[in-house]
Formats: sequence, structure tokens, C-alpha cells
Amino acid sequence: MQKYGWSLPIDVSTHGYQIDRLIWVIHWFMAVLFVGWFLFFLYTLFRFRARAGHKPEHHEKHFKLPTYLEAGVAVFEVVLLVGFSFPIWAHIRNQFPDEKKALHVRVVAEQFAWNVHYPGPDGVFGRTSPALMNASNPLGIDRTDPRALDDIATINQLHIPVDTPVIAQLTSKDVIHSFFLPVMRVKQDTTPGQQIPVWFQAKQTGDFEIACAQLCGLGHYRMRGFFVVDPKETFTQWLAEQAPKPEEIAAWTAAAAAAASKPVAAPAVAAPASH
Amino acid sequence: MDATIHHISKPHPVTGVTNSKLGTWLFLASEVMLFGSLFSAYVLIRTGSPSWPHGWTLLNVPLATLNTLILITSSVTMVMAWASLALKDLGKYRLYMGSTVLLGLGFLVVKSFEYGSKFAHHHYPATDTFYATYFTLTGLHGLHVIGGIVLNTYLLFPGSALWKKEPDQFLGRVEAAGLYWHFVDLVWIFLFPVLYLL
Amino acid sequence: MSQTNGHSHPHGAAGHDSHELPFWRKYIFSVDHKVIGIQYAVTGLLFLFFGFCLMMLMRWQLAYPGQPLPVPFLANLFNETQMISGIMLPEFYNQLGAMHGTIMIFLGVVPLAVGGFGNFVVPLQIGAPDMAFPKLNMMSYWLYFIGGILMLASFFVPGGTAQSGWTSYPPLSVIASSGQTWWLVGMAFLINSSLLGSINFITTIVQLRAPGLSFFRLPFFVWAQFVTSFLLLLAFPPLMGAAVLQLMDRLAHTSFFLPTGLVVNGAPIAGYSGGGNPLLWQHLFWFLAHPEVYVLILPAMGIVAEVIANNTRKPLYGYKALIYSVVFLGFMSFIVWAHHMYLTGMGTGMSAFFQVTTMIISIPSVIILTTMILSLWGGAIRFTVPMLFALAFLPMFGIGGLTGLPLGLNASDIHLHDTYYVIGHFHYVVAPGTIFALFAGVYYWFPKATGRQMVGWLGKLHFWPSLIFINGVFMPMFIQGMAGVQRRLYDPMQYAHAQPTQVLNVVMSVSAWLLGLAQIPFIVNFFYSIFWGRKADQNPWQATTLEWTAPSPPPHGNFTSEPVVYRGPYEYASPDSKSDFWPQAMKEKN
Amino acid sequence: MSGLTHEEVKHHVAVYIRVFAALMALTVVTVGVSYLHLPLALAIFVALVIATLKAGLVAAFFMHLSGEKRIILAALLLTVFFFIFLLIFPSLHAL
Repeated sequence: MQKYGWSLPIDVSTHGYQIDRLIWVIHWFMAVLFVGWFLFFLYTLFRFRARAGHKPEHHEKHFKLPTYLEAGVAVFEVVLLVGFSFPIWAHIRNQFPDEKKALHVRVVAEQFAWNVHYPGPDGVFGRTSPALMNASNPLGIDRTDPRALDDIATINQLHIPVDTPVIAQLTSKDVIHSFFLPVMRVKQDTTPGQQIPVWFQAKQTGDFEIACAQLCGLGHYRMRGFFVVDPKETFTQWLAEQAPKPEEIAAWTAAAAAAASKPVAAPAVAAPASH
Repeated sequence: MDATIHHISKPHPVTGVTNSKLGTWLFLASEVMLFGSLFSAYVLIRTGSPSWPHGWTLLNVPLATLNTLILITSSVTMVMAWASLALKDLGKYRLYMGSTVLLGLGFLVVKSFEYGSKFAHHHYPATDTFYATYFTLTGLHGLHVIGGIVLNTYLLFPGSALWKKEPDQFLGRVEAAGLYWHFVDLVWIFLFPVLYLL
Repeated sequence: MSQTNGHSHPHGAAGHDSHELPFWRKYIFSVDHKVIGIQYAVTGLLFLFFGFCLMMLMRWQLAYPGQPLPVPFLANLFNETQMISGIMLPEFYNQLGAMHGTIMIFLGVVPLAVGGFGNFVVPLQIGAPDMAFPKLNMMSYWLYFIGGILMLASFFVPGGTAQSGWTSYPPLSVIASSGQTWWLVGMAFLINSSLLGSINFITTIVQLRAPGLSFFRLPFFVWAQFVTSFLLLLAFPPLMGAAVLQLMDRLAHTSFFLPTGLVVNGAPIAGYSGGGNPLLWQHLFWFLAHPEVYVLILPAMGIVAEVIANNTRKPLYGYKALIYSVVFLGFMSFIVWAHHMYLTGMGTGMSAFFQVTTMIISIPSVIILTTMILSLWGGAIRFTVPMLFALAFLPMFGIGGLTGLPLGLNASDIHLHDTYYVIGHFHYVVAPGTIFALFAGVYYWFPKATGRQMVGWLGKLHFWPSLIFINGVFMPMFIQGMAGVQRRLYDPMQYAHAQPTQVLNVVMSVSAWLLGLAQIPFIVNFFYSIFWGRKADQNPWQATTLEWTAPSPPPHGNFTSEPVVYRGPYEYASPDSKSDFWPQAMKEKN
Repeated sequence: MSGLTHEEVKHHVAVYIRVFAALMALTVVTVGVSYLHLPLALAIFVALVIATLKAGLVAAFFMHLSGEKRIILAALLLTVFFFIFLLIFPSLHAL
């Protein structure tokens, strides 16, 4: 199937069909309403055009149909709200998958890249700090934290396994961005100072994109990331390739030990100078 | 037909108000929304902040109390100025209006001492969001006080020439200036506990 | 220009009253609502044209990304911080985007719709000699003018003008170059201008209606302006507050909108304490900016109602339903603002509340549109140029309104938010909607303002191409939006999901340039008719409302004698009257 | 208010003096309470009640809102309604 065209992009998520269905229901409703209006409009214009012998009416009759029409629109909007929007939103925003079964990632946006943080084999994110952020450590991972030693950081590469729920914690370092996975029907503003969770689950593998949907500066247009849905084995293999090398971990551990032995007050800032 | 605009000095028979009175109240309604947005900002930032100092630990409550009393007194002198004018006593009007202007200046003098001592201790708007809120809210209020002083001074001296020609219109102007001045007082009545006492 | 036609001046005292004023008091620093209205309208039209030019430049980049402008003359207008050998830079694209929005809304449409038509028409339609506060009125215009000059000047400051979108979301806007400060100061002038204007309008409409002109005899246009003024009065101050806070953030380094731990360009931001919240701006901004949408659309609905009643030669259907709807619309517009913020991490409860209010607000819009279409039923429709524009407004606004539905429901908004779908939606409301209505107003009231008619065939030559090409510009945006193409992209070819719709960008851009060409008949018509147009009498459209009881153009003080109103605004085809219309101020049967 | 008689104005003045005294007293009370260092919620409640009382006195008597014309009261009611939304809703963002 074609991924992208002149309509909704391909949907590879488990929840997206609900959003798509809502979009199409509304558009059919809009089309019916508009075409009805428009035909009536054209007919009226033709029938009541000014011409010789045609006189306008002063006391127009009271039309009942529009009242029914307006009531119908109101009822339909209630259906849209109660039948579609509320439950879909609740499903997407409130009913998170089982945390134990899900893959956890952090996505930290910055001008103009997506930093992805995987917790590594221990399943726990190590400590991060804005003070540690620099070009080689854009996530500010504090490698003196033992839980951070196995953490994996990638830039503009979000890989996930297929058929596995993913919980992503979204935030931003600088300005507001918006984390948009068109094929996943996921879009969420990433706001500095806030951590906002989203979840999604892919039902199909493939190479897709992360897009930024909120104006974030002159590089907004090229703030593109790669979003790859892998078969589970491929994903495990890819993740292993991204993991820190044993010698890196050894260097971090040594640096942490050295920092801990010194009686200075600010070890966290000084520690990760191993690069 | 000449271009005379109705209801400048005499109230509209149906609405019962003059143009300037209605216009002034509409202006004050917009001011309610202006300060409303700033109070809203205060509430949002304070409730979203992990810790927020009590105003009295950082700010000078006795000075602010003095300022509250000054501003309330000036509101009374303002309304007395209007009442004197309604009793057609221009001399007393001058006395009360003059007091209002002086009290307004007094408020600013006290305020400047307060600001001065904050700056002396290197507390600036950039220090933290508490000081940012404090300086912005009191600063905007201070600008309103200055505007009121200018307006009242105008009505005290050159503006009062209108009294001889159009007494009703002048009385209406004094009442409008009074409404504004009371509103400035009213804003302070909320600013004072919110910033200093909580 | 209101003095081009002297012959229709009545013999009364009105004429010589205005002769005593020197030129600069009469036409430049005038306190006459008609002159101020025309000043507003002309300045607004100029800004609309300027904002349109910014858009036409952007459309080149969108259709042919990275290619130099084909017209060397144009390319030479720009310096190396804007274009390099005719190739637009992304910074400059963002500046054009931000300023296109700002200029079209705050310097173009609102001044034309409210400042222009409101000022010129409202006192005439209520039978008043002028606005309640003429000097304040003059001050409104000059504050607007200064605001506009500041906005234009900001293009030339180092770093260029504002480039964080017309929405100016922090932290981006706080860390942006100095053009943003100019934008904020300019906005402060525009806000205060609108504020003074709205106080003036409300007071005028409440206090200065002619004898017999009760609220339920007011033309719908006056009602629309009345509600609009309340929106300006109560919704603009929070933006003023927000602008003050953003100025403090930029100039005094406070952190109202900056959270703790901001890292910009790889280093923790210096000189800011943090502790603020970027979403505070969005709440205060949209508290204004949603009612602002209705500020744009309500006067347009008012114009359309006037033109439709006049050109169907029958009363408006459901006049009272229209009024109740417009009041309800105005009221509700204050409590829907956060539907612009569904994807900011808003809680489920808040989001549900704002969805419900958003669905509720769609009902009066549907009623207004249905009522206006039903007004055509039973009429004898004259297809004059103002009527063509007013008729086109109906389906165009219909599209704009309907496409708001999927955006107003948060679940469908997830996919469509911040895509071209949104751009298509609000442009249908504002461009072929409001701006078409404004054109209807220009053609309709031109004879009143100048004493001359505009040329009919030139008007039709303006209308038909405009209608076709404006749909060519905005209709494809819905397809792009469905495909997920984000808004505010300098180069749409970067994304795989945007590439299949790139050909639509060419279609839209060519349509936009042709739309530009389609305005030439209007410009020619406008200036030709001021000087050489067919002379119009007092009531060329045979209309009922009070402005047509005054001479064309009305003298200082407007009416030869104070009008008295005997009936509702749209007494067309009345069986009690011998002619097919019965003016509000005419007592006897004619 | 231009059509007031001598007696009415005199009566107004007597009211102003009493309102002045009440405002002074309430100011002293609210400052006094702040020195008690009540729990925050209670302190906010007390301070806002007193401030609203004072503001009500100023508005009702100095600004002549008690007995003011309907048009002005209606405009203010509308303003207060939107003011409450503006004040509260932004802080409920995460609700």
C-alpha cells in the first residue's frame, strides 16, 4: 500500500482507525450538509431572480424545516462528542497500556532535532540534568548515576518494535515543538518544563518520519526525524548496536569514582567530561 | 442639522447616563480584564510553582499598609471634591482635589522608597517569578496612579475653566476622573493582600 | 475624497460649517466620523494589499522551494538577510508568515471592517451626527496608524521583524531577535486603538440612536458592530496584559513564560531565573484571539445582511433570530478559547469542557447562515456587484464553518492540528468569507461615501476571477491538511508525506498570483469612480436604512434634519407602502 | 448624578465618612490577621473576603454603583462573568 498521497497517510497504529473513522464521518456529514445547502441556494437564486412580472413577498412563511435541520445538527454534534470524541480521547490519553509490557522512551525536542532516550536493559532511565547538556550529550544524561550507564541516546532515530505498546515521555529543551507521527496518528506539543506522556502501538513495520508540527524557529521545516517500526528481533539487534561500549562504561565508572572521592560540592557537573 | 452630539452633559432619558459616564465605565470594564489577565498570570504561576515565598517575608508590610491608607484617604478626598462641586463650592473642590493629587504623589514617593530598598538589596524583576510578579503588577498599577495624577492635576488647574461655561459637563468630568481614581484604589485593595500578606 | 461631489449638498447650515476648518483639520486630523472611517478604510485596504504581497512572495517559495525569484527586479528589493540572489532564506520566510497574519488581521481586516465600515456607517445608520467621542475617535485612528508604522518599520531592524508566527508563542518569541519587541509595542498601540474605538461604538449605539430607533429596529449591521465592540472591549485587554508580560520577559529578563532548566543552543539560558510557564501566554493570547475571529466575521455578516435585504427586496428572514444568534455567538466566543490548545497536554476535563462549548457555538453560526439563505426565498434577487460578493460569502463561510468541526473535536484535531487543514479552514472564514463581505460593503456604500457609483462591469470582472482563484488558493489546503502537511514549513519538500501534494502548492501559488491580478479591476474601478464615476443620488440602491436618508456624501453633521424612525430596518415589499421599499425615517406611505 | 439636591449630597457626604472609617478599620484587620500566620488556605480566604468587602464598599459608595443605572450594571455583570473565566481557567489547564 502507498504510504502517502492526497488523503490521510497510511495508518500503522492500533488506535488510529478510530481517529480516521471520526474524520471521515465528519466529512460525510459536512458534505451532505453543504451539498444540500448549496443546491437549495442555487435553486433559490434561480427561482427568485428579479425579472419582469416577479414580485417579492413581504410576509414570508415560517419555515419549519430549518428548525429541524438545526436540531438535527445539534443532535449529530452530541453524537460526535459522546459517541466519538470523548471515548477516543479517553482511550488515547487516559488508558495507558500496562507499563511492564511497554517499551519506554523519552523524546526530548530541541532546535532542530529529536533526542531519543532509551532506558537500556535495566529498564530505568538514568538521571538527567540540563546542566550536563552539550553537543556530545544532548540529553544531559548523568553517567555518574549507575542506572544511567546502560542508557541509550540517539538523535533523530526513533526505532520501535512492532506489536508492542510504546510509552513516550515528551519534553523540550528550548522552545515548544510538536511531536508528530503522521502514520501513527500521534501529535503532541512538547513544552519545555513539562513532561507529557503519549502511547502508541504499531501494527505494521516500515520506515516513516517524525515531523515537527509547531513553529520552532528557522529550522522548523527540516526538523525531521526517522521513525522506524522494526520486527521485534531487528529492533533488539538495533538497540544492542546503539548501546554504550564497555570501554565507555568503564571510563564513566572511573570518572564517577574519582569525582566521589573528591570532597567538592558539585560533582554532577564535573563528572561527565570523559569525551 | 448641526453636528451637536447629544447627552454630553445631560443624561440620556432612557439609559439615564451621560456619554462620558457610560464611556468611563466601559473603559473600567476593559481595565478589569487587563488586571484580570495579570492576576490570572499570578494565580497560574504561583499554583504551578513548587514553592512560593510569603509576601511578608520579602516585602515591607508597614510601608505598604501606609500606602493603602494613603490611597484610601485619597479616594475619600476625591469623592469629597466631587461632592463639593455638586454643592457648587469651587473653593472646597480645589482643596479636596489638591489633596487627592498630593496623596497620589505621596503614594508614589512611598512606592519609590520601597522599590529603592529592593534594588539596594539586588532584588530585580529578573530575580525570580515572585519579584517579577511583584514589580510588574505594582509597576503597572503605579503607571495607572501616574495617569490619575496627571488627569486630576488637569482638572484641578486648566480643566476647571470649564466650570464657568458648562458646569454640568465639568461635574461629569470630575465624576469620571473620580471613577477612574477609585478603580485604581480598588486594584490596590486586591494587590495589597495578594502580594504582601499571603 | 468625500468632497468630490458638491452638487448634492443640501442648502442647510451643514455646508459652511465644514468650510471653516483648514485642510489638515478636515482631512488629516479630522474628528468627523466619515473622514476617519474613510481614513481607516483606505489604510486598511493598503495594508490588506501589502499583506497579500507578503503571501504572494511566500507562495513562490512554497511552489518552487529554493529557486530564485524569476523577476530580478523583485529580487533586488531584498537584502542578504532576506534573500540570497533571489532565493528566500528560512528566517525571512518565517518573518513573512508572522507578518502576513499580523497585518491581515490587525492592520487590514479589523481596521477595514470595524474602523472603516463601523465608523462610516454606524452613526449614519442610527441617525447620529457623529460618534459620541469624536476626539477619541481621531485618537483611535492615529494609534492604529502608529501601530502600523511600527510594524512596517520592524522589517528594517537588525535580525528582521517578528518571526515567531502571529501567535508569538514563547519561549521562541522571547529568545527571538529585536523585531519581536517592535511587534509587541506595535500590538500595544493597536490594542489601545481598538479599545478606544470599542468604547466609542458602544456609547454611540447606546446613547445616540435617533428618536424611534429602538434596539429591535436597528439594522443588523449595527447589532453586529455592537457585539463586535464588546468583544474588542473585553477580549483585547488580556492580550495587552500578555504583551506586557512578554515585554518584561524580553526587556527586564523576567521569566513569566520561561520554565526552569531551559537549554538554548546547547547551553543553559543565561540571565533568566525560570519558574514560568509558556502555556500562560497561550491562554492569554487565545482569550483574545478566539473572540478576535468573531471580530473578523461579525461585521462581515452585518454587511451581508444589509446587502441581501436590499437586493432581495424583501425583509430579512428571522431578523430577531439573527440578533439573538449574534449576541449568543459573541457571548460564547469568550469561553471556547482553549480549543486551540487541545494538544498542549491539557487535562481531559478541560478539553471536554472546551469541546462542548465549541460545539455549542457552532449552532448560532448554523442559524445565521441558514437564516441568510432562507432570506433569499421569496425575494426578487438583483444580482448587483455588492450582492454577488454577499452571495458568495454564504457558501464560502459555510465551508469555513463546517471545516471547523473536525478541528473543534479533539480526537480528529490530533491529526489535523497545525496542518494546512487549519490554514484552509480559517482562510475560508476570513478571505472568501470576510474579505468578500468587505468588498460587498465597499461596492455598496461607495456611492454614499463619494456620491458616485462604481462601474458595474468592472465590479463583475473583479468578482468572478476572484471567486474562482480564491478557491484555487484555499481548497487544495484541505487535501494537504488531510495528508498531514504541517503549516509554517519553509520547504515543504523535506517531508516524505508532503511530497505527493507538492503539485498542489504550484496550483495554489498560481491561483494566488492570478488572484492578485484579479484585483486590478477593483483598483482601477476604485480610483476611476472616485473622480469620474456616474453620479449617485441620495439613495441609489433604493434602501430603507437611515444612511440613505442623508445626502451623498453626507455633510458635516450628516443629516439635513434630525431623522425620526417609524419602523424596522427592512420594510421592503410592504403591502402598506405604494413603492417597493419604505424607508425607516419616512412617516407617510409613499 | 448632576440632578442631586443639596440635601442628597449632604447625605452622601455623611455616608462617605462612614465608609472611610470602615475601610481604614478593615485595612487594619487584614494586616493584623496576616501577623497571625494562619495556614495558607485560610489566610487566602480571609484576605480575599476582606479585600472583596473593601472593594465592594469603594464600588458601591465612592463609585455610586449602588443604585446605578441598569445599563452600567449589566455591562459590569458581563465583565465580571468573563473575568472569572479568565482568572480561573488558565490555572486549571491540567484538570
